[in-house]
Amino acid sequence: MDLSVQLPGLILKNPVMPASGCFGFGREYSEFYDLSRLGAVIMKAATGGERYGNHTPRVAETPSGMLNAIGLQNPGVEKIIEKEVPFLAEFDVPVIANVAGSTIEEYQKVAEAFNDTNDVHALELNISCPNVKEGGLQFGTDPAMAAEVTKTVKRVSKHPVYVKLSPNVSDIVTMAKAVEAAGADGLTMINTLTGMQMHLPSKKPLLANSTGGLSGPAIKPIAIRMIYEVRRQVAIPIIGMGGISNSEDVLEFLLAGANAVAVGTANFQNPLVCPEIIDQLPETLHTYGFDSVKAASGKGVPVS
Amino acid sequence: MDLSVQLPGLILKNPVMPASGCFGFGREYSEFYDLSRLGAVIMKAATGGERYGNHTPRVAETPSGMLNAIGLQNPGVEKIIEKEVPFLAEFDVPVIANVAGSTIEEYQKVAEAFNDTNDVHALELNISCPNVKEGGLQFGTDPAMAAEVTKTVKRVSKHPVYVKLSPNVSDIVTMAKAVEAAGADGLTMINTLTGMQMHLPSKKPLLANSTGGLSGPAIKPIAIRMIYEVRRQVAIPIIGMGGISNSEDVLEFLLAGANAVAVGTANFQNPLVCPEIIDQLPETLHTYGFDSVKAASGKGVPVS
Amino acid sequence: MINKEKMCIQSRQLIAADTIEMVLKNRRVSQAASPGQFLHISVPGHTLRRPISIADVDKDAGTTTILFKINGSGTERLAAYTEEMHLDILGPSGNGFPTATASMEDHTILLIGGGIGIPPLHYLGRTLAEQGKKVIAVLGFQSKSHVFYEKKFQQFAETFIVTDDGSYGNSGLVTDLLDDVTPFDRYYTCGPMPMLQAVTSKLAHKDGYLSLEERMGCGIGACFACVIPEAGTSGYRKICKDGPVFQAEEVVL
Amino acid sequence: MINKEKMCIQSRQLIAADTIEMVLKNRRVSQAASPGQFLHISVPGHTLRRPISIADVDKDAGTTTILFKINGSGTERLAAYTEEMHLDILGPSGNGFPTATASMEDHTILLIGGGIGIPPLHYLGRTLAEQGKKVIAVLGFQSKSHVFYEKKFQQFAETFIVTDDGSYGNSGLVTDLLDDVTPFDRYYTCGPMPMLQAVTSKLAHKDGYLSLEERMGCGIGACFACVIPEAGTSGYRKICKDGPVFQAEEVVL
Ligand SMILES: Cc1cc2nc3c(=O)[nH]c(=O)nc-3n(C[C@H](O)[C@H](O)[C@H](O)COP(=O)(O)OP(=O)(O)OC[C@H]3O[C@@H](n4cnc5c(N)ncnc54)[C@H](O)[C@@H]3O)c2cc1C
Ligand SMILES: Cc1cc2nc3c(=O)[nH]c(=O)nc-3n(C[C@H](O)[C@H](O)[C@H](O)COP(=O)(O)OP(=O)(O)OC[C@H]3O[C@@H](n4cnc5c(N)ncnc54)[C@H](O)[C@@H]3O)c2cc1C
Ligand SMILES: Cc1cc2nc3c(=O)[nH]c(=O)nc-3n(C[C@H](O)[C@H](O)[C@H](O)COP(=O)(O)O)c2cc1C
Ligand SMILES: Cc1cc2nc3c(=O)[nH]c(=O)nc-3n(C[C@H](O)[C@H](O)[C@H](O)COP(=O)(O)O)c2cc1C
Ligand code: FES
Ligand code: FES
Repeated sequence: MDLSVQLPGLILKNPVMPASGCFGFGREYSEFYDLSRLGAVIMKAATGGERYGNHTPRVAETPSGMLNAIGLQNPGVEKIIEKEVPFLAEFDVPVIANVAGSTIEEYQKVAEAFNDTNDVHALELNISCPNVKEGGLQFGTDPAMAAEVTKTVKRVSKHPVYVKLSPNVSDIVTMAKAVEAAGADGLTMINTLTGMQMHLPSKKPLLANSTGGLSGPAIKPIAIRMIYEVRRQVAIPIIGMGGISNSEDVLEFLLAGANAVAVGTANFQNPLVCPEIIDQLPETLHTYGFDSVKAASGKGVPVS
Repeated sequence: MDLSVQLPGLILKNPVMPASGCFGFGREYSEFYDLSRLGAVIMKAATGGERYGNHTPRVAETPSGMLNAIGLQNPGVEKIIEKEVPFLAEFDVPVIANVAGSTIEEYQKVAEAFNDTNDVHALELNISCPNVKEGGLQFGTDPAMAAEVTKTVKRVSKHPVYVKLSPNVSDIVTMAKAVEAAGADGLTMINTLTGMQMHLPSKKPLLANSTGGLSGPAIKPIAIRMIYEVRRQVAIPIIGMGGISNSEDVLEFLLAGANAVAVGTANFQNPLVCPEIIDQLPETLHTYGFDSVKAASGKGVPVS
Repeated sequence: MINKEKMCIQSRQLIAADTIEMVLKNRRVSQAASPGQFLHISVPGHTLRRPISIADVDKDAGTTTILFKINGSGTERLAAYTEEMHLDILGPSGNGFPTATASMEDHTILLIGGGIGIPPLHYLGRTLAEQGKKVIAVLGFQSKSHVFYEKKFQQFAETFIVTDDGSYGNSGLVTDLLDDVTPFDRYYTCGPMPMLQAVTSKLAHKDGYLSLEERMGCGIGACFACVIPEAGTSGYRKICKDGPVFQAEEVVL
Repeated sequence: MINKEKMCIQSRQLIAADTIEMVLKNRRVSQAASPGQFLHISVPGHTLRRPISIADVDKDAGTTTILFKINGSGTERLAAYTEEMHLDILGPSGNGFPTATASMEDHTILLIGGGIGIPPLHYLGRTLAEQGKKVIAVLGFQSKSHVFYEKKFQQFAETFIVTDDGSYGNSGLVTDLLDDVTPFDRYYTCGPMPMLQAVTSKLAHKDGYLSLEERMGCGIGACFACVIPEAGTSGYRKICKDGPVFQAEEVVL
């Protein structure tokens, strides 16, 4: 069974990678299994400087999902390149850096900083984080701004650029087309949906940040729909995510048009979920009549 | 414990009503309990003429939710007024008619038709149905179109008009403000999120219509967030819905800014869910320190 | 009249590959049930109930028997229920097979069942036999390990078993056998859609009834999830409420 | 080293109002566990695991004891588990209380626990007493029906019980008693945040350790859900990995 996938900048031995922010920089999960088994690793967001993020509570549980409002806590791009990338470079696994910022200048600065390392193989442009007050989500909901930040980063970066789309939009296809036209090498989708939970005893929003990003199986039907819609109109590769927790879910994303997938929330339930999915995938593909990941990708999307 | 709520056109003995499309025209549920126990009844969508709707399968199960693509099947507004409204008029319960259409003219025609009956007490303008090819969702995602259809219906209708908002938008507050400015008497929110499920054996979307509307507990955090955001900036009353299945959920919606609530998908799991929630509500309100529904409404929203 | 009821599992057993039989106790349900009706069963952790046909009823004992195949996550969860646990059901639901009203000239009845469409035909056949009809049953299964209820059918019907792979009984499809059976007055059928289409087109000239399946929302007629086009009109029928049993010419398959 | 493990429930009992004690068998976990660490427990139908402290360990028997209060839907589901069933856990997790490394001058130890913060202090106190320390325990509960483990604490500690409503032991808050206890060299505390704040400010001059709670995502240090500001820096500590136990001056409450 051929699980391999080739994407701009990324030679993946299998299509399964942890999603940004759900895997830190890999250290903790490396105590559970050899990270070389993964298709790739997407690191936690990097911003220009160190960020503390939001107050706690930062997470809440919801039916078949969770809310998070971490607020892009990270040590800043310099420290990530100095301390975290070398750790991941010890494994035989491509590394994708998640690039965040509040301004176009900050996105540019972070992207430029990653030019200093060859141990990062692609950038994931996070224009869709709902948990920061400025920037982030606006870039993710306005096609012109999304295109502009994509262009800027493409101009300065030596790495292929994947743009991470926000599902909090009326029209996902317009967003996808805008960043494709701006030169994106690929898309990752979807980020979280903005949600909230009220805490009855305190009569206030449970999260200190009030709103948070909804992830997990609850959002899977929205992710599948958006990927399917985008796949029909956009040619660049898609790394799909949103609620994946087993190999059937992976196949569902592949059929809807994803070329590879990322697993986020499910890591919290089961730290071994990524290697377990990778182990199950050949049998699942075989059951439904496929002999490779590539053969399944896009098979559910009518040629238009 | 005072459960009553007064809204434009509606004197509710309690804040709980079944959501449109999940309760037909009440006949089936009337075999389970006396509909007079409900705060109100929202009928299935009415269109100008009879509609058959989409092909089957029309529903799919998702984690903590479901997808539906009924496609507004209904006998047409004339037959509804002739055959269904009189049945509901036998109960001591306010009736809200859900008005749908593909064109502004159709919305106008349906709204005018409801002027012929005094047994309907308010209209719910369904500008947000994701399951019909034309109309519906466009009205729900473009503030100018939403305002126009609201104005038209307000001009011709003798009944108060509640506009049902779609969550498939980048900016729910702009939509809410647009219809408030256009004269809406209230809002109902949220309708379903557009989603999809792939059917692995057939390698195609499971629903015949490909996409469907996601409802149930999975979407509750999105509903709560949108109601909270809208409540901070809009004055007209809100009937909240999206994943409610017990009295704690009702209180969560009230705290986030809803004045009353509707229950949809949960009726399928438990046909008695509405009266059960109504029975539990006094104790839940009491536990969290409220002596009426009105006292709880909006209590979780900071005055801005 | 449908009610929401608790039914206590009196016995539970694996009777064929992936196929569970459960005997459920609840006097109200068993008193009201007629052949072809179904139970709409709640499964914890699942939004939608699962419709499962009534396979037999013992009105004296106050029990109702169901048979189901493990087909996905809901039936898998249901299969994990053990004796003494309770199921939350709506039922008995839908309109079943006409039996008492069947015209008295129908002396010989043919039952044609495929796979997990066979259970409702069991209760039906037993009821018709008790009314003095001659009953013939043609039952199709995937393979030998999936065969169930052969002996039970033999108690009231001349029974023919067909398997897709020929590992038991005749090899092939149920329709292959239809030419060989005794002449009959009326047929009743339940099974996968391709089988129903083959059967109804082959027996187009005959008086027949079919039981249909569709994905359901409410299961009581309120949500319009389970409609099927009505033959000869622009209208529709609801499988959960008007059906699941329809006259063969009544609906468009 | 945290592992994903199955633990078999050897006994399960209600030991106070809404409070369940479970003894869980798994030799690897019990061998590795130290006081103040926790288990991160998977609950079916729930996205996030539940962190529950280790209340006792029997290294010979290979068992670990936990005590939890039914607080919401997850602990309610957990409470429905019965003997012989297995829990899926990550653990032992986090950094516990310093014991072996405690300086030898600390002769007298004060434990201050509130409600469901008391369980980790039990295993800690027993361990310190075995090391020859004198242990004093001040334990606060809501009311008489919530009191648990009084006798167990008495086996190794001079034990004072306080209830909010005075229905058992002294009436009031644990901090009301702190002036009355024998002089001590070091304190360890766990309980609700307001109690921790009161205790640490009252005992600001003393050497102390606290165990903190926060809503967790991963429970292993990867997601940044459970941070607390570090005192005197712009940095932070992770409760799940660096904690849940911190020196009182190390973090900002
Ligand atoms: C009137 C009627 C009577 C039935 N009688 C029986 C019976 O006696 N024994 C038996 O084994 N099966 C019977 N079925 C089919 C049975 O309902 C499905 O196999 C079952 O719902 C599948 O659930 P799952 O959780 O295993 O599958 P999943 O795929 O997890 O189910 C997901 C959703 O799809 C629905 N669904 C999936 N397959 C079907 C189907 N074939 N028909 C209707 N809904 C479906 C489920 O109800 C659920 O809502 C009957 C169906 C109907 C409509
Ligand atoms: C390190 C640590 C040790 C703990 N030890 C114990 C113990 O020994 N005994 C005990 O009874 N309780 C203990 N708790 C608290 C326990 O984790 C919560 O009571 C429990 O998670 C609540 O879950 P629920 O399903 O009942 O509540 P829900 O409200 O349904 O939980 C929803 C979400 O909130 C989280 N949550 C809710 N309350 C808390 C809380 N106080 N702390 C952390 N997360 C919370 C849950 O983990 C879950 O993710 C400990 C917490 C931590 C962080
Ligand atoms: C705790 C948490 C933190 C996250 N942090 C980031 C982040 O830093 N950058 C980013 O692009 N996405 C972040 N995400 C979004 C995920 O990468 C992913 O897009 C989303 O969770 C959907 O996938 P899932 O349902 O599998 O979790 C975060 C998600 C979670 C749950
Ligand atoms: C089967 C089904 C049919 C629906 N039909 C309609 C409809 O005709 N008109 C409408 O405005 N909303 C319709 N809705 C949306 C519901 O009224 C409600 O807004 C939504 O389902 C969210 O609430 P819930 O999560 O409680 O179901 C339908 C929902 C379902 C599940
Ligand atoms: S399932 Fe709702 S009408 Fe049949
Ligand atoms: S819970 Fe994830 S870092 Fe602590």
